[in-house]
Amino acid sequence: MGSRQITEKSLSMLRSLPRISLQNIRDNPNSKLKNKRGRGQHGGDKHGAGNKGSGQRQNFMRLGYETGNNPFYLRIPQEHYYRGHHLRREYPPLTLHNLQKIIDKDCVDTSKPIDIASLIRSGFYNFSPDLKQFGINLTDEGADIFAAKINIEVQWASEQVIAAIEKNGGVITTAYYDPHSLLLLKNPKKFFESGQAIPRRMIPPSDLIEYYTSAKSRGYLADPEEISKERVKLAQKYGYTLPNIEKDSDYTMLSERKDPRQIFYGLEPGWVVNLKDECILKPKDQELLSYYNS
Amino acid sequence: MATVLRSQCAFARLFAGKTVQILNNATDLGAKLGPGSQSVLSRKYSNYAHSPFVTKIKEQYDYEIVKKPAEWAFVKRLLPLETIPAVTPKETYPSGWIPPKEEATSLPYFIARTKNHEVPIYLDITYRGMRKITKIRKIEGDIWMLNDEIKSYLKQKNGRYVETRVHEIGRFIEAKGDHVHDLMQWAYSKGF
Amino acid sequence: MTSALISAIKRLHISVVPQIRVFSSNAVSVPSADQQNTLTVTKKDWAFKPQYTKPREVWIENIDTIEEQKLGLFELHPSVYAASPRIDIIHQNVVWQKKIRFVSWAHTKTRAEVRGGGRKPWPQKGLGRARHGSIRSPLFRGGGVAHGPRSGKTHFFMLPFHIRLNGLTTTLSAKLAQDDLHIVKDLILPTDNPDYLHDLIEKRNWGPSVLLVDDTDYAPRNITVAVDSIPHVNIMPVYGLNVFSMLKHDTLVLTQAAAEKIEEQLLKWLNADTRTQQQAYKLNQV
Amino acid sequence: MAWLGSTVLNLFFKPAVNIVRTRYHAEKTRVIRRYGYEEKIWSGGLLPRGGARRLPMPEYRPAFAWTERKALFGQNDYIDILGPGDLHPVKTLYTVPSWIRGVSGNEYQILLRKRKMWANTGSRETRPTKWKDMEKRISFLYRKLNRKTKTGPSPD
Repeated sequence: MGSRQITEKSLSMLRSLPRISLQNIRDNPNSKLKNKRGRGQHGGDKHGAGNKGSGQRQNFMRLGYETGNNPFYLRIPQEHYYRGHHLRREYPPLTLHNLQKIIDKDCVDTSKPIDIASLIRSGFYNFSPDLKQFGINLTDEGADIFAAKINIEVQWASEQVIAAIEKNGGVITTAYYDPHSLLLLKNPKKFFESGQAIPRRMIPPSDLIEYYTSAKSRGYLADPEEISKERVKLAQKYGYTLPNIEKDSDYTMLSERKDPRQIFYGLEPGWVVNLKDECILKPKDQELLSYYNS
Repeated sequence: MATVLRSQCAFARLFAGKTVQILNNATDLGAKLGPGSQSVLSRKYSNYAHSPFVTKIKEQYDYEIVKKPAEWAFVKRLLPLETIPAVTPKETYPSGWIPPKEEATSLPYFIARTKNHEVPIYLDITYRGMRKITKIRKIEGDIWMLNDEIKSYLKQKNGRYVETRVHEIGRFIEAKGDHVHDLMQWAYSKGF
Repeated sequence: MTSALISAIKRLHISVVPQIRVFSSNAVSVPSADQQNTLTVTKKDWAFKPQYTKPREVWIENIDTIEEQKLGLFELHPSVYAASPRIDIIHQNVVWQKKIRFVSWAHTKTRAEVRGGGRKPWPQKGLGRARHGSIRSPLFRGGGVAHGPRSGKTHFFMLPFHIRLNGLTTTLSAKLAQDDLHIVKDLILPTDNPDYLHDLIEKRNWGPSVLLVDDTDYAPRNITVAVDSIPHVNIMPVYGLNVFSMLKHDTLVLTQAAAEKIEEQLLKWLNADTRTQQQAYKLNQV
Repeated sequence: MAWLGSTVLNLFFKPAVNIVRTRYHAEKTRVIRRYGYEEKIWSGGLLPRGGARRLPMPEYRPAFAWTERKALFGQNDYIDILGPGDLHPVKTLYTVPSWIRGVSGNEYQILLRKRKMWANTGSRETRPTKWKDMEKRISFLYRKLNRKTKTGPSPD
């Protein structure tokens, strides 16, 4: 054989072999598992089921049954690990290391504000609102290597994460989305194709109001003055010099925020997006306008 | 508010059959309720069954159609990517991910990146962690030469002979043991 | 069989000639005056460039004369047209294509469905005969069938997305490697006489059966009329192309536009996020 | 009464006549069993059907491999890859009835689907016996699968 190149070798072998047709193709030998038990003198001895008992007769007892003993699962008193489970919110994590990797691979555009829609679009983050998952928890793994200047909006962030992003001249906001809004953010195309008007974002539930109005967690409902104070405080606490974003060339990008009632950047509630004709239907009726602005 | 809309939706569903799922938070832009029916914003009914059907649909809500709007850039940003974007060269890669280098293509063998721009080296753990196999996939060119290189590299790295297995048709090499980190370093050093 | 295969392999003189590019410029088409007629050499600038394997170069042929004329050179992407030929994947694809539409309508009636048989044929005791409760029991002649075939038996399954994608690239590569894939400029024939097409296929040694693929839904009139009367020459749009038809027909003839369209589509899927396509098939999915 | 007794005696009394039936070996001929019956099993030698009686051989009529259905078999099976992307190949299986198109399952599952999709077609009214048989079969299979077999792939 002249060549050791795998593909080239097999393709040039094909050149002198008969034409591949429906008659001379076959699967790899032994690629199909034969689902038959052995027959005959020894091949069919016990068919791999062992000797006697429930293994051979396949009459296993129901799970947990201990032939009349008080079963283990009933012997121990209940411990309510899952009390209130149906009310708990889950925030699937995204590490700062992974975020940096997404940015390094150009799967997300850092010249635009990053929100959950753009992270899902990158293909490296996924979540399901129907499983009570309420968005991104940005975690501090890789905080020391993180070096991107971004304007990011997540649903949950710790103090270290906020520090890591602000140290690089970036901006972070924590924002609440109700499950329905998250569903739209997860698959905007599907929603636009349904031809419905973009709804309003709901306000956070009572137990989350505190988190999203506090400047410490950079909540989207917090006072901007308080936030800028907290930024300085955090820089002092972690010992880094806070870059002045007002003088940054990307100031417009960094200062871009969504309205508390807004779901998508740049698109207002009440609008209908027509993907086919590339046009937007905007309501003018006073009743609707007052409804969507409330 | 929600109840009125719900009855409206029920009405629509009655006549339109199985339509697209009408989300409870969205209003229908098209139809406005007539003066006979209640306003969108007030009136709550105690019961779904007691809420009246929408009867007189007289007019449409006033809306404008904006063709080629300036906001279309925001819509485009939301539409899914057709293909995974190609990487553009940067000065630094803080995450530790390294892009493939051009000089790797001049070697007699080649390991292609996956479509997510990762080096296709994987760890296969079976038998409850008793058997660890490192797998290098997507090999092109001379797989046997690559196998020899890997063997000598792993021998030098581990100080002992490392068994490997070449699958020529499947175009992958398996090495016995967990050598993912070593092989990643080797692949990056070669420029794959 | 095995010895024949071994001897066939021994007879091979496999060597890889490094493909020297005559034109290294990035221009789309470069006319060359080397031969009498002008040749267009198309160098392509793909979005996903071939990394290691060199692009395949094929002749663009004409079909408006019976004599073959080479109109130019054309580059094909190696991930689509020079993929590793996996016979097993081709086989899996063909089996899938056969099974996806197969429904066995073989049907037998059970004892409940055969007409009659409600009465006890004879008393339980006292006759010295075997006891029976129905003359339609499976033991009776004319009775129902136990464990017979029941109609509406499907063999449907969905082959994983990437095996189907690989099936297309593998088959196209195998066809190209065996010289059974030809690229023509267009499908414009001078006449609608089927004899012309017969002669052309005979002259060019394109096997008796030919599959023509164009990128449009409507092919030129002459070729459709000519193809209509030859059963083993068929024409298909790009989206109708499939592994079974490629193997059933000896030769695959693509128009230049069709080859580009196939390449573009397959490259797109090879480099796209296909998680939704890879999900398990659900009944009544859109 | 003597005459009466003698006449009765004469009437019933038959003297025993000893008929000797002699059969000599030379006179023996072969007994033809089942006279007039034509033997259907060949006993004429090793080669079966070597004689005049031949079974009818069907005329060799090869199937034409290039009918339109066969020539274009499999068209559009890759339409989700090569097409515009919003069409699934199952949607193009026009030759298969819609209620069984793209369905895989055992007889019970397929019958359930058939009943669901045929319920609104008027089949119940026009073919009541068939409908009843289907319902009977479904209830039989329900009992068989749930009460008489272990969980797992059903035998048929």
